[in-house]
Amino acid sequence: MTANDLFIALPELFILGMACLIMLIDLYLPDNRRGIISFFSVMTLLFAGIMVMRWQVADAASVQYAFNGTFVRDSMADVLKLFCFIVLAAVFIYAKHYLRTFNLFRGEYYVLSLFLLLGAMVLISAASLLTVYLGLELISLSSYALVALDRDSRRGSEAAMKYFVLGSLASGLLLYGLSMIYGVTGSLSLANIAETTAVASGNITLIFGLVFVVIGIAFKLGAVPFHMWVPDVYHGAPAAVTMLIGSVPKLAAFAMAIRLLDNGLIPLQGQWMGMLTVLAALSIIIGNLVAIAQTNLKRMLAYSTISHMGFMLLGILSGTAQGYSAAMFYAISYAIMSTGAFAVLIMLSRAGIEAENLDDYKGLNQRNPLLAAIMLMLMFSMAGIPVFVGFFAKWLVIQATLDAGLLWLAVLAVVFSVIGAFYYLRVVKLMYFDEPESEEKVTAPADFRFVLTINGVAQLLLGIFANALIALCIASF
Amino acid sequence: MSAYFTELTLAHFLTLGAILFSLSVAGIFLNRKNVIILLMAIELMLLAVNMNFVAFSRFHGNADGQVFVFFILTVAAAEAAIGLAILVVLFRNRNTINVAELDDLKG
Amino acid sequence: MSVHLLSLLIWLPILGSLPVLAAGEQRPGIARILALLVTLAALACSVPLYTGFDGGTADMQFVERMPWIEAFSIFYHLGVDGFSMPLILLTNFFGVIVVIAGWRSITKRVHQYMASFLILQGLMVGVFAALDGMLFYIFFEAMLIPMFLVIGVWGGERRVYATIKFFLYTFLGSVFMLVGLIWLYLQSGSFAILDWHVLPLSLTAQTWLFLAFFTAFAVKVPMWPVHTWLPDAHVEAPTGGSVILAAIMLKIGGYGFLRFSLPITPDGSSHLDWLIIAFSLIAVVYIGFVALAQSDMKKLIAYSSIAHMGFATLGFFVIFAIMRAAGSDADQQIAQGAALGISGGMIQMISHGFISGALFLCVGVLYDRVHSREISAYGGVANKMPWFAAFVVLFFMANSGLPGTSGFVGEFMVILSAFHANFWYAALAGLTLILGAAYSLYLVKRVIFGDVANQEVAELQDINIREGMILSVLAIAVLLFGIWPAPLIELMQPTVEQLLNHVMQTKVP
Amino acid sequence: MDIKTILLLIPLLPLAGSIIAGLLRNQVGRAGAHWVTILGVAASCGLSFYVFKLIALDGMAAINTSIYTWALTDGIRFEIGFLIDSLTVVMMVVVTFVSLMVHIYTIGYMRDDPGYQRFFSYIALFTFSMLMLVMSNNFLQLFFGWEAVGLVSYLLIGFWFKKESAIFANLKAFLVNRVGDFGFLLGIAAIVATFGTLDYAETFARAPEAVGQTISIFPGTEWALLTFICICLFIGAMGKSAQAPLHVWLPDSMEGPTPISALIHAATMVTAGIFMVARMSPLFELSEVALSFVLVIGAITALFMGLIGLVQNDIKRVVAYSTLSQLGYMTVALGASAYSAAIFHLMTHAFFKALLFLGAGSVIIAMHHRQDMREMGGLRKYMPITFITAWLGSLALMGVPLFSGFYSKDLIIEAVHLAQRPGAGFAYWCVLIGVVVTALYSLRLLFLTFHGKERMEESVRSHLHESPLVVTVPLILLAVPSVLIGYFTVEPMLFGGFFQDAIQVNPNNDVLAEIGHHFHGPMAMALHAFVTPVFWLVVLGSAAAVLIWYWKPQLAVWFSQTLSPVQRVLDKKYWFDEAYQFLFARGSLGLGKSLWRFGDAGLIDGALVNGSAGIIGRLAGFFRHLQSGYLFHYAFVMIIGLIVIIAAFVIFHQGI
Repeated sequence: MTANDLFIALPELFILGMACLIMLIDLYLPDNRRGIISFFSVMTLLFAGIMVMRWQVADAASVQYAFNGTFVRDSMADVLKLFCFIVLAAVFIYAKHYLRTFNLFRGEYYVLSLFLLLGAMVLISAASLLTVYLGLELISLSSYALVALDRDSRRGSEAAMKYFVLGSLASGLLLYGLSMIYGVTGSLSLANIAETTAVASGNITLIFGLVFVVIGIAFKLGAVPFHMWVPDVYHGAPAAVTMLIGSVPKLAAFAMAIRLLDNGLIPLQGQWMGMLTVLAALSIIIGNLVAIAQTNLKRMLAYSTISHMGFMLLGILSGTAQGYSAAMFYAISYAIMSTGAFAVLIMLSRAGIEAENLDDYKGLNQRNPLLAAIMLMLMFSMAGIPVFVGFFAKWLVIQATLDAGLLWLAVLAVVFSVIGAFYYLRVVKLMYFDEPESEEKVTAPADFRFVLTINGVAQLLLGIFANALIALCIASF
Repeated sequence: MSAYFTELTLAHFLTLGAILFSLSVAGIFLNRKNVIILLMAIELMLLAVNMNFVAFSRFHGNADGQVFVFFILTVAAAEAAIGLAILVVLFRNRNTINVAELDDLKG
Repeated sequence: MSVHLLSLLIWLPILGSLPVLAAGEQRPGIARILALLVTLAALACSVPLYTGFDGGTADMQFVERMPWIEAFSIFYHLGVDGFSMPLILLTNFFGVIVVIAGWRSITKRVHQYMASFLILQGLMVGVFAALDGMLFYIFFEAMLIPMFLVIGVWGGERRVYATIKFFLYTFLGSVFMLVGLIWLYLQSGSFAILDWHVLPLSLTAQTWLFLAFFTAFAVKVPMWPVHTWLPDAHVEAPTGGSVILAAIMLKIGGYGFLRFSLPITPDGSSHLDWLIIAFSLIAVVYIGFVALAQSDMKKLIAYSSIAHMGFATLGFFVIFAIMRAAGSDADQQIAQGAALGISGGMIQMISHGFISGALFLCVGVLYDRVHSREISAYGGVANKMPWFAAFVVLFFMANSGLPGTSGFVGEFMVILSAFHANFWYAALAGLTLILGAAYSLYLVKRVIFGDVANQEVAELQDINIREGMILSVLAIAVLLFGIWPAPLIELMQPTVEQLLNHVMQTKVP
Repeated sequence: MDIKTILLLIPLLPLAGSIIAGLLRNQVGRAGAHWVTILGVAASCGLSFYVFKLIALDGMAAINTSIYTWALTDGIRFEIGFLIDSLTVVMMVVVTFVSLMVHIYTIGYMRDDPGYQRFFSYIALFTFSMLMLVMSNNFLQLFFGWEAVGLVSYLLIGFWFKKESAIFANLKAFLVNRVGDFGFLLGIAAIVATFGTLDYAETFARAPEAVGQTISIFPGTEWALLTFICICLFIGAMGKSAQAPLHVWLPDSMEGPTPISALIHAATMVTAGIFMVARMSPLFELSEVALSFVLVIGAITALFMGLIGLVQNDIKRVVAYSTLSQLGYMTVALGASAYSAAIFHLMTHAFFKALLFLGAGSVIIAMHHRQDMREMGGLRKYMPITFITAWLGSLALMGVPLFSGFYSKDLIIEAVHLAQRPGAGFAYWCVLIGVVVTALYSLRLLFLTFHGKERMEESVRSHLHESPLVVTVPLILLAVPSVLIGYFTVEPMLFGGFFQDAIQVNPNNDVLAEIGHHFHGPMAMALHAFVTPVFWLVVLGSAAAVLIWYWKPQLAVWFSQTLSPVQRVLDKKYWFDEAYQFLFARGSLGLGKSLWRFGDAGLIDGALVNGSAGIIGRLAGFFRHLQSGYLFHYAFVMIIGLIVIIAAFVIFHQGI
């Protein structure tokens, strides 16, 4: 372990240090001064971002390994981390308002979130089965705790328990798969695994290992049939936590898929492509169908997440650089969309009651036109209507699918995106076509509204100027 | 009498691992009573995995697997801790740890 | 003549919607005036488009091209030819009409109403001007959003059903086109429509592509049997919405056939032309009868729109039948008949724009006063509103294809062209002479003529200056294009001929 | 002023008048409206006479000139232009003169109608349209005029739009005409497809090429192309000129004000079909079949419509049915290739039928808009001028020697007699019997109206008086030509080769030329009449009429009882209206409703659109319940997933 190793992992170490520091500060902080915690956390992200940026400005293309090749930083890692920071910063600002209104405003949220972020970063930069596992568990454990953040909530604790059990089961399955892969290849380093499997592909143990690994990934993404936890957790967790779980971990999960399947098991592409195809198709179908039947916005968004993850898999399964970049674009744009959507939900929530029933959105346009307009953009973006970023994401993954020669899958995807459009339209309908039930003004702190506005307009700008982000994603592979 | 019954090979360890693993999995979805049993099943599953890793590590003659095992053990501890914490919260809120009664969230 | 004229025409209304929105709900007057100014400015800006247009060439004009998404060679590529230019003018013309039409009748959230229409106008111009497949699709889809809101917010009782039906119907149609566009890109490595025109494709590929485009444009036109969204949308939409829907949006389907289906998949088109011809003729006859049975004025006009758009599609696709039917003196006959068909179809679209727009405005005039679209709620309107009655009779006569009105020109040319192909095409299409007159005048008889039917009608006031102005402008347009369509037709001749020459060669490698 | 300008002015002056009277109705006022239109029509009438002089008397060559290019697509050019030859000028003179008379007459007839200006605007517009029709040199403009006169007729029949019957009649008229136009348009389309032009001259020049060409309507059946074209065109004529079975609109059109019945539904518009066929003689001459078709249709109309006239009691309807029957005569003439005779009868008929209508109108004014002849009688002493002119008109209609009608009708019958083509024999008998019928209903009208005892109620009788000058003057002005024009023009028009540049007749069809061989001047013809059957048929008919309706009115009653079945058939007008009402009006409405219910609402919307939406909804509900909320189910699903995937590999990927 050299100084260079530390230098390469500097952002991670910084986050770790700050997380601990903030935990300490929190101990000695009187309740009325808690605002400083969120400020610190955001600053942390800012500096971490600067640290990451330095490679992007220096030599983006280079690939550096650390800690005996268990940790890697490359362009993809940088970009994903950067977006983790951006999204998490927004989440922090939204969350502050939420935690205040539900008087959950204690340091844990920020500390756990930062640890979750750390896990995500480790997973993103993982170059060995070990780091993959550690990152994954760090994410999972933090999120179990976060889901149970509201100690007095029945739903919260039930969701936490379900998440915990299923999550552990999933990581158990993943580990079992990892052990088999290790058994066949005799190495934990993904690079070596790739070399060995290139010759040893066809080994039945390897295939079994692959199956378990794919299931582990599918669980983290929430792909059907390993999606059962998603609706309940999204629904049960406090909105601020749901928002978090919907954003950063998805980026990490994408990275996990790339690291394991592409960096490690690319010789088995023929095998995992088939599995991912099935998972993607099922996710798109079930996700969109069941979302239609929902009356609770959080559950609806949960199912929409499932279908979105299905779309993202379309990009990955093609196994080409173009497909990966498409999936990456999809993951990033999705993280931004869902964060925005939950932010709107938070802004509408009144003390003690989350605005999770669709009827709470009736006539929003009269109560707060700007907020309604932002939600409109988010919904159409999720539905994949031009010119919002969501459309470009769908376009790219469908292009990848066609490129991989899976016409039927592409057609299925677009058809179900039409069916899916229905439940997004329903939200717009409630906001614009119906009369409001309560006349009370919807308000939030200035910083909240500011970030939310940016978040909404971003849907439009990232669409009109999609070129930059697309280029970034393509450059990452 | 094949070698299988005479001397101890990698296959035996793997089989044992597999059996343990299957037991734990079965434990997770067959048990409809008590959440604590779930926690135990999870621990068992991790142990099954450990068995695999150790066996493979010995088979390959490199230490990576055993290192991995140490990490798994650590994580397992943390996991158990969190699991129990959640369990406590759960019990406080609902006065039951019966799996079959955890169905507020559905549909 | 600015090089960025088209960009101006697209972005002026879209950006112009921001100040209108800024006017806010409390100051509807300002919103109205701002909107009017923007649309007038757009109209003024489209004058150089006409004056600067070179009618002697089929090349794209006012071309703008700059890279947009390099990675997939997508360009912000605009340009107009003889097909798109008139339609852009039509769009900007109706932009003004709609603002004035909604001047008084819209009282709820005026600023959002006006803004939606401004955005819609810009997007529609974009659709006609786009020369890049992806750009076209983006405008084509984005258009749905403002229209969705217009119908849903300012519409009638069943507006939600109607608008969601409208949205999903059209969306479903267009996603297949999206797949087709992406497939074309993967084949050609370019999103430029003009590159696709010269891209050789196997017959199978062309057939599938043709079907992909067909789903998108047939829904938009709309053609039987995917037309059922239109009556609902029209009935529920506010007057302005119906006008834009009928006058411009339907044309986008027809335009798509000219810009995509025919040139990109000529062999596929000639392989499946029977499908479109059959649907078009069904539209003319079947829908003609259905229109006769309507009791709701807007529904009747909506159905008549479907029947009239049937002529456009018939004109576009009858050309292959002509080629097959042409005997000894082939080339002369083909040139004749086919050119008649395509120009006839285009004229039909433009004239239908004016007429149907005018008809919906007329219904709007009545609706503003009596708040009913039911035919049975009226009768003897002529007694109270003589000037209005005159306009209504004129427009319905135009609708039934009376010579001297623009409604005649397109139908006449298409029927002549159809006869080149087959007697029965012409005969069935010709039935519109009877059916069109039947449903148009039957409505006139029940609404306009007769003795004063009830108290509401007795209290009717004749049209005011504002309404009179709009209707007279439209009336003049309808008569002008009826008496002297030559300028319009000559404008698009080179484009028509070039399209024909292009379509006549096979693209199968 | 060069000739082109004059030709332009002829239609445009009435148009200008119409626009001023229509759009500026409030500015110009009532007087202004009738002055501006009358001046316009008068001027165009004068110019028409001038052009007539140039062409007919000074023997100026036919003018074929183009005004502007309507449209131009590659390979075909649509032009608007004028073709002025002997045929055109005759029509122009007739149209403008009758129109002028009607304009003047209207001042009196519509004196206190609220829609005064509107009315003048309409009839001026009609004059414009009709002139465009007759002056056209191409099919496009012909079709324009054709439909435009239809439009004006629609507006005028429905002029009193409060009357339910009126707006029913005008809708009916327009639609029936559209049925004809449907055929007409197909004919035009066929011409364009065949000759690639819409210009008369070119078409006629190239017509002979088309001989022998065929068109296949129904697979396997080949029709001669020209026959097809001609029959299509003639279907158009059947609509406009109200030939059976498309005649049903004309009697109803009497709902319009009387001047309209005179102008449009007697003198001019309804003769457009006759004019058109004559104009197309170069085409028709090439198709024997088409001509036979024309002949038969005409004969049927001539006889059977006349018969209906016998039982009508509405004074205007009697005249209307006589119009139908006379139109039948003209059509017969066309069918016999005696085009000139048809035009000649068209001209004479225009004058005396306009006269009769205006006379009837005058009576109606006096009767305070009562039209039932059973309430009239003995009017002769109250309104002498009307009485005399009506008699003159009727004599001309009956074809009494020396009256204009005599020459035209006698020649038609003669022509049919000589015609060789299939159907001629049948037609000959029809027209002969028609003569008797004509005499019967004409005299019946006169006797019931002007003679016998006065059956009107007191209130009406007390106000009976002759109509004002604006009414009587046109009557007199029309009476003159009704009596004399035949005598003076029969020789030049029919045997002077007057129409030779306009009408082409195949030499071996040229029956008129044959008649011409033993024609020795009008007087000789009149004298010779006494030895022809036609004359004695007139006498027979007249005698019967005098007997039945003048001397022994009770005979009429006796007849109607004994012949009640016949009476009933005629009253019901052979049930044409009922049949059409049932078949087309109600039929198409029902068809539309059912297509809508079952096709649109039921199948497409109900089953496909909403149906699929419903299915999706149900699926959603189903899948939703898989999310049971039980932890062990969730775990179970995951394990199932695992097992399925592994199984899939074990089964499908043996190779690996």
